[in-house]
Amino acid sequence: MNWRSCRPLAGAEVVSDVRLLTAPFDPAEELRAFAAAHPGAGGVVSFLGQVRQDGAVEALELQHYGPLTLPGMERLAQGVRARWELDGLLILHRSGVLRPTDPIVLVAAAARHRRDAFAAADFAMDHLKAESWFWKRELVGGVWRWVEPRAQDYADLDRWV
Amino acid sequence: MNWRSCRPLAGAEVVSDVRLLTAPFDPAEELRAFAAAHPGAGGVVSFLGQVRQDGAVEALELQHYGPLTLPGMERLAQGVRARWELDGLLILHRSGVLRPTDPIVLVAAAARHRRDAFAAADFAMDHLKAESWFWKRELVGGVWRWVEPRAQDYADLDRWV
Amino acid sequence: MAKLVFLGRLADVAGRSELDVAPGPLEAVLATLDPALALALLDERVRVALNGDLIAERGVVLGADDELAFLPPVSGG
Amino acid sequence: MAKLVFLGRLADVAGRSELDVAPGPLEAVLATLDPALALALLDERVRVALNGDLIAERGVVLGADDELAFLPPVSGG
Repeated sequence: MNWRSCRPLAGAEVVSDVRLLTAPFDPAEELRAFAAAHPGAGGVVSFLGQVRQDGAVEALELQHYGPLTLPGMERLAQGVRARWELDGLLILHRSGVLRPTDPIVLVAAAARHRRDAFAAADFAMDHLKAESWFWKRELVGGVWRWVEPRAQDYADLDRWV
Repeated sequence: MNWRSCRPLAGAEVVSDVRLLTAPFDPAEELRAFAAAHPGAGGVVSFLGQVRQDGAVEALELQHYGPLTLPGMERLAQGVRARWELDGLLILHRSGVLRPTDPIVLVAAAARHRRDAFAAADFAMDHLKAESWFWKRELVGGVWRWVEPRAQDYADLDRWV
Repeated sequence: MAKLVFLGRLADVAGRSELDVAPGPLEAVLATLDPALALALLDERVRVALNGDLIAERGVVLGADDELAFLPPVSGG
Repeated sequence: MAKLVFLGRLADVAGRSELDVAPGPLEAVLATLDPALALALLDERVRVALNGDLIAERGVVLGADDELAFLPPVSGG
């Protein structure tokens, strides 16, 4: 089951594509479709986060809370759109159990001006990491353990204040 | 004919993939392969530049100069690798005649730390735009006209000094 | 019945992700729980959402169809 | 023969992208060209590469197999 949000902003022709996914997705195909959907944008910046294959973590589980998680991602998207002039914005985030090399998150921003696209994707990632309603645990040596928030994630947020 | 450069840095296990392409390429498949080639990297930042479909520009031609263009891209890649800790770096740039929506340039940086990947891709794009040996002309209303360098491109470079 | 929802490590402490409880003041509801769980829920870093809306004040009285979620610090992406 | 290479808009001015010329001092070579082209090549924003290496000094003497490229400001990506 996937929750999808495709709502146009008031006065804008374009929409943000924000989805909370509970099944694997294909970032390459998502990016292909996103770039094709915004032919007037000269540039597309993307961030792909994938489960690191480091030999130690056997699996990763992301939990979300239905009433908060997707609505929070949608509010983030609106904030990004209000702050930079974009042709399009894509925010995809997995929930559930993931294996090494599985994609976790894909953010992409399409814009006429390169700087806007870079800043928007960077900002969206910092806020997704530090503020979105996901809880993560890792399976290491057959034992699940919860991942604590990192101080770096909060420091990243401070760059935008 | 495509020129490819895949040379390992001294002491590094990983290589930079730097190519000057004279035929169309598929950015989605390139990104898929790049992300798969770096399973230990948690994050991949990419920039895709495509010929804008704005109704006015019918075609775009990029010229390069063989003895300078690819060697310059390779030096840029080495500079990026020296400045940030990356698992991988991809720099693809088209030459030749392109049509609206055709991909022009794809830069991708894979890193353990998200900030490194964002900064490396951003830096690489600024320097590709302002310093790499390409000359661009546009076909508008059936007439080719050369594109002059933009002051913004030089301003972007100054951010890194 | 009202419902408590436990996210992240709180679900481990509770041994479950949801728990039906009798309606009433939250204080009284917590008093019926295992003390270790009640203590974890009262951690000041744990935020609380009533029926999907974050609330700042914990002096809430749970009605029969209310859902109260306990949200430890996030660690997403 | 030595070879001159014209990049970007300089190829339009020259009406061609390459031109074979007799070896000799660059100054003498330029004197044999159309004056409008020679003027465009002397623009201070135009950089020069001899056999693939950028050179700062234009007082070069072209040998029989030399390739001299004239590079206007770039406008890539």
